[in-house]
Amino acid sequence: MTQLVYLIPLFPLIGFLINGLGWRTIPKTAAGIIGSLAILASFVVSVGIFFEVNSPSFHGPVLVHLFDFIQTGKLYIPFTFQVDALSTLFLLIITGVGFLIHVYSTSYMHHDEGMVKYFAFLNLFVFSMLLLVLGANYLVMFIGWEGVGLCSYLLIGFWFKNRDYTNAAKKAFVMNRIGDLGFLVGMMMILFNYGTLSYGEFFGKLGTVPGALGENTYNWIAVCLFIGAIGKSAQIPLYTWLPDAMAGPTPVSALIHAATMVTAGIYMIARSSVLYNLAPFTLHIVAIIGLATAIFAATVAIKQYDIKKVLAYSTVSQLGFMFLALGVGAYTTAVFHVMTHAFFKALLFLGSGSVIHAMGGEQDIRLMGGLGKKMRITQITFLIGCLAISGIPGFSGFFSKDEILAATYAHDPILYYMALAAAMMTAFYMFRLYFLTFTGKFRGTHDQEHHLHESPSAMTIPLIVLAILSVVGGYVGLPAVISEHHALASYLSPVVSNAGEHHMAAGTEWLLMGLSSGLSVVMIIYAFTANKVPSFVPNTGLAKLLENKWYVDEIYDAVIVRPLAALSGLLDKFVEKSGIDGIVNGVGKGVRYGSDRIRMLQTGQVGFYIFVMVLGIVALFAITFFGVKL
Amino acid sequence: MNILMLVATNTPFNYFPVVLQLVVAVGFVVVMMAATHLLGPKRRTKDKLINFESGIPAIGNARQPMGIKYFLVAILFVLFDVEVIFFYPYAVNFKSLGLEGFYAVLLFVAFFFCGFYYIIKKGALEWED
Amino acid sequence: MGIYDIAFWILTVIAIGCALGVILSRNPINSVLFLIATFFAISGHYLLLNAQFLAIVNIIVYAGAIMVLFLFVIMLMNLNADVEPQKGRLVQLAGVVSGGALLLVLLAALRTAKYPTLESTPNEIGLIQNLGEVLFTQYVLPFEISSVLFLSAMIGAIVIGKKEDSTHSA
Amino acid sequence: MKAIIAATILGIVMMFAGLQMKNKSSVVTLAIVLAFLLLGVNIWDLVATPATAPVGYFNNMLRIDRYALWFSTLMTGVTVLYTLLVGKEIQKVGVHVAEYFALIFFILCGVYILSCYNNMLMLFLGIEILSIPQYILAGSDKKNLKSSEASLKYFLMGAFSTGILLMGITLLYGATGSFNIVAYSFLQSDALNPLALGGVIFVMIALGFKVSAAPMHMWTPDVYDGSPTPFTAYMATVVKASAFFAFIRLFQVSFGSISSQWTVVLSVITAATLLIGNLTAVFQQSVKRMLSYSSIAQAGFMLFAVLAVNAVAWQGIIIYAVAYSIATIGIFTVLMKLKDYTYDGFNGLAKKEPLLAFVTTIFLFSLAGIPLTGGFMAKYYVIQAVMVQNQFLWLVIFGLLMAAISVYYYFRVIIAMYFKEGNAELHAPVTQGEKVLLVITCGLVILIGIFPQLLLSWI
Amino acid sequence: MPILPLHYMFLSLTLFCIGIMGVLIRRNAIIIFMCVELMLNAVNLLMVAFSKMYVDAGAQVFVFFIMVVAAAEVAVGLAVIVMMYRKVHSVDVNILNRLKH
Repeated sequence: MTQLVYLIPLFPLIGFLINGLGWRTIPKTAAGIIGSLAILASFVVSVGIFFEVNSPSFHGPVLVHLFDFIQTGKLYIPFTFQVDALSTLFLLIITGVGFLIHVYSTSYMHHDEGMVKYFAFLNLFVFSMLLLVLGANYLVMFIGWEGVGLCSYLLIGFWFKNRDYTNAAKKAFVMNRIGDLGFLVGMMMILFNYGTLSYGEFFGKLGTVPGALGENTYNWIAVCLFIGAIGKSAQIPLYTWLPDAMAGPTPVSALIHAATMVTAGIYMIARSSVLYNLAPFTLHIVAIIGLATAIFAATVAIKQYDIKKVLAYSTVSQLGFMFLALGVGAYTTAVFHVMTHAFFKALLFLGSGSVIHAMGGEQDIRLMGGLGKKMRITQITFLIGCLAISGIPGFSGFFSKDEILAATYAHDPILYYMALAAAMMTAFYMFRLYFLTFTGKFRGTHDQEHHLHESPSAMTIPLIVLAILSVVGGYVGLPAVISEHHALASYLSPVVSNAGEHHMAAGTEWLLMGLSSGLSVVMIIYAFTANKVPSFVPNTGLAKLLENKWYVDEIYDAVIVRPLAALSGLLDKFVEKSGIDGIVNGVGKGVRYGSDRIRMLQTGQVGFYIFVMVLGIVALFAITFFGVKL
Repeated sequence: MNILMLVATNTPFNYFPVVLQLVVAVGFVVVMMAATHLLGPKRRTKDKLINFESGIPAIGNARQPMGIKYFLVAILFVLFDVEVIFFYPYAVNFKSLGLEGFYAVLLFVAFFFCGFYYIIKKGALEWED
Repeated sequence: MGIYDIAFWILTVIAIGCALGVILSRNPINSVLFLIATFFAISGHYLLLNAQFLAIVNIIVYAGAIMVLFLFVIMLMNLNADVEPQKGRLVQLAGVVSGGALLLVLLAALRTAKYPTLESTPNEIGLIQNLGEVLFTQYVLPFEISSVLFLSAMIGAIVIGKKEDSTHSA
Repeated sequence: MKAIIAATILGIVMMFAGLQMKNKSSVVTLAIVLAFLLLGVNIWDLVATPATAPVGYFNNMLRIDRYALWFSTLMTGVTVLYTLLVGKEIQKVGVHVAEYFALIFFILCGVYILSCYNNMLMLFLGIEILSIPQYILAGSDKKNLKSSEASLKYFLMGAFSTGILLMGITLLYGATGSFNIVAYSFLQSDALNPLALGGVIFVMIALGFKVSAAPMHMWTPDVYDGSPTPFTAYMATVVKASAFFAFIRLFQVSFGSISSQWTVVLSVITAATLLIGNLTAVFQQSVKRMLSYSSIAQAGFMLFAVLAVNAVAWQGIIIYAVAYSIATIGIFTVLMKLKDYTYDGFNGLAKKEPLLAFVTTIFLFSLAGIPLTGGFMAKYYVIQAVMVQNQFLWLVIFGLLMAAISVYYYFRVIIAMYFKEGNAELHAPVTQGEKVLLVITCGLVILIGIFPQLLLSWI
Repeated sequence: MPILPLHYMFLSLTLFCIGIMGVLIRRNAIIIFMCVELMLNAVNLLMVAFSKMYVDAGAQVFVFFIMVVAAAEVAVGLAVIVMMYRKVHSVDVNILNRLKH
């Protein structure tokens, strides 16, 4: 079965070719079916491979050699796929969630005239993503890496006509290029020091062959690769493209900007865990950047009013959690969170898509409210998603997030408390979103209210499936106090395992779990009271009642919410708009300025051209004969 | 043929007669011009120095640009003139180079005749427009 | 100082002086005449160096054909000192300074160059017979190839130099 | 070897064809047939020459090895593609259509000489045979003042660089007493005669001029911009590539043993070329002019191969030459279809001619070095060649940075085609045949990107 | 003081640089081209000096080819200059500035 792995990316590629070549002739419905079937076929093969990989008879990674890619002198880079526990897990996530999103899209995009093109791009994206995770060396990974970036760029700009996409797409592109540069340089350094790019050989040589820079080699390579991960996975400082990328269609946000592509950075680091274990300094940086991103993005999310923006910042924040897990050496935990996050965040995005669909394109949550009455399924599934992401016991997010928190606590309690604060904010802003959208009174126009309806079954069924997954998905990794057997960890153990197993006292672990889930519940209740009434709508009776009843709200408001909101605004305004965007724009401006100056050298005067050439000759002679040897 | 005879000698001083002849030739011209200049009477008046064109005041420069067709012929002349470089050495070594050299020159000349034929057909050497 | 040396220095002074004349005289016709004089001086050097045939060819081809073509074009265009465009002082200064800097750098760099000694005894290599021998044995390929160059130049003369008329061309 | 003769004869055939054939399109057809014929001769050469040690011809004036044969054949192949794609556009330049093709065949003759020269005289003649037809082609659009200007500028600077090249050759001769390029390989790095080093630098500058390396690049934008577009396409591809091949041939075969003396200077040139090419391209408004700056930038990458004195560099330069030439000819083909050469001229092309827009996108991907296109592989190989050398890591990183900038200006075209509203105006509707050809070209670009071994395993 | 190759080299380099200076300070395209010819002649002179030094006729044959190429270049170059002159009635290179930036 594993030898058939090439089929997995082949199906989406065929889908892309069919839809891409025949985009003017293929009817919309057929395009949707072709696109979805291609992913379904890949999913079926993935499941088959998963069972084989999961069976006890499976030993070590299987390398499937497709063809010779590069062959120069000593260097040999084949185009090879690697099937092991890690890649198979990602295969399942990508094809499984991807299939559901494709099905969802058949309905969501049906009114769009570019639907065939849309499916072509989406299939191309899945193809690239599969290349990324299947590659047996960094070069193939890089090819997939560039491919997904490209598709994301194309899909962000998909609705270019009616959206101010240009800046968003451009920003996404510039930031990803910065990251790619890091990845490339990292690759070059690996090649330079170890003469290979394939995982097996590289990891084998790591401990034994010293690099050109001695011990620092590991750190340099690890940092460069991490820069790549920062760009792709939207971490500080290269995260601002992700919220802007919400300009694309919502299923795209679900697939690319929540479930799959943005987790490529985590995949890369988990894949290179051997390297990172040798580079503790870099791991420290990873942890700090992850934590900073988690807190920062959560803060910003609190004040957002665009339903997709909230989810986008929450994605950034959750990615931060994953990097935190990587940083403390809990690689399997990070992968675990990738998986659960793929379920519930895809669910949330698709739910929000369903809402936007019903609202006729409106995304401002201040103009929603009370949608639950009209859209029961969306409401319930969305609620499940919120519960999962908030870490309420019993839902998948609880297990993975708790594992991250526990690992962090074992690593450094200070980091733990900060992470806990971020987790609390998560619960708050998610339920703020939920309450503002689905409960209370409808605050939109009359026309919109009339238009409200539950989405068709092609959209609700994926929601239901994802909701189920969001609940049960966590049970593959039960906390140590409940079960000795961590299914996911033992499954992944041949490829990656957590750096140091911290065995905490059962009491401590119970305490941590209780603390986080208890605080989450508190935050949810608080969100309920605080957000019953959006700021510009007169208070309704119930809210007033609640307000009077729990006088403590004012105190909360003054002590926590106001400063937090102010901070959020401040961060949004200064750090993001003028700081990071400023730097990115500044680099752009610098290049343009330099371009303009150098351009002026081209005076059109042939005499001047020769003059420059003569000066060049003088300079080159001077360097050669009288210059210091560089 | 006398140039070739001269070339067939081998020290710079065999060229002394040439230099002498050059000096005499140039010197004659210089002496004659200087003599007319120095000996001839000079009466420079304004009227005498201006051009006389049937009493009409001269406008602009007397020389007019020549037609482009002469120029084309001049260019082609240079191209064919340069063959001298190759043909003198061949002529001198005609015997010793034998057939092989002959074929080499034949090929070269064939290329040149192709060019020549082309030029004539294109009408580049026609004086009349 | 032997007669060789005297001849060398005289010819050198003439060559450099006339070369300066080429670039400094305002009237293009004078420039051409100075350049021809330079070529004569260089031919004189060729004679000193036992390159008799080259000395003759240099005069026939360069002074006789190429420079006459230049002269012809200049007269064709009726260029003289009055219409000669002049660069600004600053630009000229920059040109002279950078050219001078190049000369200095080159001289300084190549000052220590190593050579075999110059054979002072006259040799036969510059004789036409000798050159013909070498040209038609060792250098026969470049000889043939150069005809391609001439063909290109002929096409160039036709394509660029000829007035456009559609009767003759496809 | 046979190819040199064949190219000359076919050039003459084209000259005479111009006298006989009155119909422009039949001249083009004849040229295409002859180009195929020439490709056949090249392949014959390739097959007939045993893959043993290189052989010297004509008193070692030429030295034929596998690289040379393959390079000649591939460049002829690119020329065939060029005549197929661009042939129709050449008709529109002027009345002397047959002569233009004759000059292109003569240029090919120069290309063959440069791919296998073994003597500085052949290098010199090859460079001139390459250049003189270009001066003519640049000025062939006689109605257009820009074309004449380009021609004159190119000519004046080209003649100047010829002087530099000859000075270099003379100094090298002074140091060694030979014009044979193999003789220079006995130069020793310690106690190197300054004459030889001076000669190396002069030759480097002159060849740098031909490949438009900074600071000798300044003719490139003006000449490429002013020349008739079909000829710009040829100058920027085959001509430039073969100048590079000549460059790498000389500097590997002859000066490899003294590489420590010149690599530093060349690395400075490379960095300057990358910087100027990429940075200046950003601000351009005309796609044609942008492409000429981009060709400077690409030259910067090709210089990597010259910098690395090893076998990988040969493969790198060949694959770079092919990938870059094909993609560039493709883009120029599309460009010539458009009325407006500015970025705005591309607005909305995807709506109007989706296929045209798609192939352009692939070509631009290749130039930008996006994976799975030929351009990526090409960049990979030349960078790899430098990496193997264990030197100039800073230059590699700088190059990658510049490659990141290059994506900006290439993608501006893609944005214009796909994301901007507009009505890209075409001269004439694109025919089915042209579409098929463009798709094949595009397929070649991708094929090289995925299976470079198909090409390289032969070389 | 005997005449050394060094003398010839200095003479040749001086002529070469005078040619370069001429290219830089003149605006007349024809004069610029003549200065290039001066550069070529400087090279020829040096080549002949080295030929004598090594007692090798090859260098003199090389000079033949330099002359041949110069002739071909002159033919094409003057044709281009004349074409330009017919359009703008000037040979001033400074007015060639339609192509820039």
